Amino acid sequence: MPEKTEKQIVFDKVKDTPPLAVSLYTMDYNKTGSWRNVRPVIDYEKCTGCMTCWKFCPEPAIDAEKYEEDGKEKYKPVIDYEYCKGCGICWVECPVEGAIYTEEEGE
Amino acid sequence: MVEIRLHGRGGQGTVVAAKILAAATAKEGKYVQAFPEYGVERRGAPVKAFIRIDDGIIYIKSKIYEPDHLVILEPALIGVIDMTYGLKEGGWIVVNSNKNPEEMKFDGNFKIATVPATKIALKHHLGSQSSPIVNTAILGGVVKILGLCKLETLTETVKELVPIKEDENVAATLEAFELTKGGE
Amino acid sequence: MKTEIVKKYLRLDKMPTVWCPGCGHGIIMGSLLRALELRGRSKNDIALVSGIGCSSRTPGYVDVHTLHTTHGRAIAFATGIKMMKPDMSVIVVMGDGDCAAIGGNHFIHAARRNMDITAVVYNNGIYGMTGGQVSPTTPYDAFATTAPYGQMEPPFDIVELALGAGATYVARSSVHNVPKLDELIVKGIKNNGFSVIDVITPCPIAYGRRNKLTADPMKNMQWVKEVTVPRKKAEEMSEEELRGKWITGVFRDVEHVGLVNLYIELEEKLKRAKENKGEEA
Amino acid sequence: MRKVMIGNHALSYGAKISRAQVIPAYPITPQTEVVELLSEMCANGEMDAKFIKVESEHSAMTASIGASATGARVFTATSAQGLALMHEVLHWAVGARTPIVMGNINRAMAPPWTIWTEQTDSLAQRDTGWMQLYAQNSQEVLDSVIQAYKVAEAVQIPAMVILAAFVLSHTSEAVELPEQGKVDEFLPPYEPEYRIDPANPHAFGGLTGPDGYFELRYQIQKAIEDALPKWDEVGAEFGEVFGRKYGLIETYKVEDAKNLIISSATLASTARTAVDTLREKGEKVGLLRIRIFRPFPSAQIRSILSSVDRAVVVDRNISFGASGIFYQEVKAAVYNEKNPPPIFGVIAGIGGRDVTKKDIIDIYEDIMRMDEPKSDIIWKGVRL
Repeated sequence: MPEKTEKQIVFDKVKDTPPLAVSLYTMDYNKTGSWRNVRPVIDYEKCTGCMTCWKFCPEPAIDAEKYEEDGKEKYKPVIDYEYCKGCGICWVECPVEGAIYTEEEGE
Repeated sequence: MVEIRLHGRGGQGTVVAAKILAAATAKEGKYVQAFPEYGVERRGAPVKAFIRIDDGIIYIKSKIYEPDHLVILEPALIGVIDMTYGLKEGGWIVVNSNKNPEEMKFDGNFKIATVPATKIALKHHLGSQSSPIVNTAILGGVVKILGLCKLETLTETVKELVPIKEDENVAATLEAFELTKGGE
Repeated sequence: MKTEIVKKYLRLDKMPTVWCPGCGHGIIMGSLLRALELRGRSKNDIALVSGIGCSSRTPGYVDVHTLHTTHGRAIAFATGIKMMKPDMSVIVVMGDGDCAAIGGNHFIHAARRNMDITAVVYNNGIYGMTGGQVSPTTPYDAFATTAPYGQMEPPFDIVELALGAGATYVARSSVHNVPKLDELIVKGIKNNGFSVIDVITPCPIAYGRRNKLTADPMKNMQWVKEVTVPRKKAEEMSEEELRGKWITGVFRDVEHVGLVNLYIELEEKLKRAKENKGEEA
Repeated sequence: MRKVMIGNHALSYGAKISRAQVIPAYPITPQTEVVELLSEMCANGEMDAKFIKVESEHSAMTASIGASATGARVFTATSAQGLALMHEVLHWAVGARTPIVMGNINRAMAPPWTIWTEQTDSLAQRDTGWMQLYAQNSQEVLDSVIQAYKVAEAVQIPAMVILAAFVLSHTSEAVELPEQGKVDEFLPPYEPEYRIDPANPHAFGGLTGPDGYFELRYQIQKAIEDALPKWDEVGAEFGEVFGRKYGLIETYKVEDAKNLIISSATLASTARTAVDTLREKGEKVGLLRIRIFRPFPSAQIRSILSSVDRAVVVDRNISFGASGIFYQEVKAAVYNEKNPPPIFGVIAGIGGRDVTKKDIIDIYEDIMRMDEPKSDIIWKGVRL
């Protein structure tokens, strides 16, 4: 079985087509960020790190980034704008007023 | 090539009888075919089984219409259904019956032999009162009259193939071999 | 009354039946014929549909409109008949494999849709016709040709299955309690939705012989008596005591118009609406 | 070790000796003895395999595909209505390239209800991509299961080993059980290149648009064509190891034959005895038995037909609205030859009606009296 690769493989000839329908590459190249009109932005001053947005994001386009703070491991949400579709669930579900606000695309 | 047709009743072991005879003759190097009447067998309903024995590969794959010999496991069928159709002139009819061969009437020029298979089967507790398993008994008579294989090969095969009561079945075969009348 | 029913409903030229000595199927067929007589409808208004297996040889012997269809699909065929002939009594006879294995999908959907047909399930917990393989109602630990060391899968409870899927009349009896069986089949046919009557019946040759009952019909009938428990009595029995038992009685009997008749009502309503509009215009 | 057994059990022993690992099956007359024996051997440990009691034939094939996709060697068996119920997923098994081997007992289709033999059930699946092997006796049934796995797993295409209901399935014949050690050498374990493997996860069977589908299907046809020489190779190798040689076809007394009887399975077996009798009467006749129907051995058939004056194909099947199916395929194989011989199409034995040696002789003598084939179907044995 050929190794999975990051980039999109185009099956041109029969000889480089696998004998059966099998996924050999990732869909990562398929950046869905271009789908959104409005994008969420996290105000880390207000963000408490409760990671509610991380749990709810259906893509998932919010990564849980680990960092050290006075000796303790902590997480904070980081939005991956290459894939965020701007669906709005994160800013609706965020329990802290203003911790996630929105901006028009293209501003 | 020898072709034989067996007549019995569902549950008497007619099909198994053909299979045992085939296995016994095959043990002595023969090529064989044994098959039931291809139909919906039901306990109690009349049943037929067939067997072909030859020295080479048997290529014919069709029914038997003119058997060389006949084996009747269920005497009650005599006169009820015609069993001698197609039987070759001078063929043997080995019948499960307590009577002597002379008392048996079949229209046609056939040689008759009788084996008290039911009596023997019940004596050795094979099957039940209402449906005795007479196949291993009657095979003793068949081998005595038609030869086909050595008695030891037959009893050896009976021991291997009968699902239960191996010794009783072998005893029935041996006793039937002795009590068969008509081969003189 | 007895012999007239036999002459009236049986295709005597098809006798004798193919069922082995001691098989319960003939008892169920008898019960079905008495039910048809009690309902009193003309033979031309009755359709009897079956799938495949010993149970499904029944229509061959009964002098009404009969269909011997493919394995597990009797209900699908019957649905087609009922849709086009809504005022006919459409009765389906199936084995346990027919109904709950290969035909399971049709069974639960007919129940969900409350299809106005009556399903009589000949439940002997084995595939008899093909020589004794395990079926979806083979009791736990029982023996069959494809369970030579005991069935490890728990069986379906046809009644629970029918209740869960929404059938409006669900009952169980056995060939040991024939008067009750007659009554349940009559009520099942009368019900204007999907009726299920699960009937516990013995299979001496394929099941009995392999499960310490021998092929003796009496021992098998005795077994049917032992494994069936009326609902009232079952309420006082512990779960342990009820293991391996089938509870008999009526489990649901509610009045909902069957799907086909709903269609008809809708058609009439629309026709009336169109006519009224016609008058106004 | 020589053992007298019914054809059905030859299938079961074939699966056992081939070390099948998963057997999903549903009972249907006349196949039940196949799965009963397998279920017994799985339960008593004679086979290191899982027997799955599924709820219908559709599930039997679907479970087979799932099991095979994990890299297991899978066996199942069915007949007529059951095979028809599998149709949707017979296609799937080929597209998924799962080399399942299935025994099919040829039985006529209903209605009316019948349990007797006819080839239409398996032949009706000829476009699904499954390879099809028609056996003439129980020894060939057992041997063919082993060979079928070897070919199927080499080209990753499933194969059916097909035998006639009752005429073979319930007929006891003496069968040589090949020695397990030799079979293990002949048929190494199945190691697929693509399989469901948690260590190397992939998605299988995904949506493939017009840009990729054609190449995938082209490869299936290529794989089945590659199987043509493979069947002969594997059959010859089987001959060297076990003493019984097999191939795509089998010929009998064709070297100097002017006329040819072409048939398959048990009809061809009986026809062989008719050829002997006709030869004694001075007829220059030979027999061509087509053993592998898919992939269809057109080239070999062309070469044999190039030297005969006329041929008669005896079919125990019918493609409604056309003719016998072996007849169609043989005629098509020689159509573009310079001067192909006239080919007569006979249909006999439908629904298990018996076909005797005398019937074959009558068929031969009838077509010899005709100057040319006047219709695509010459009926033999139907009471007109």
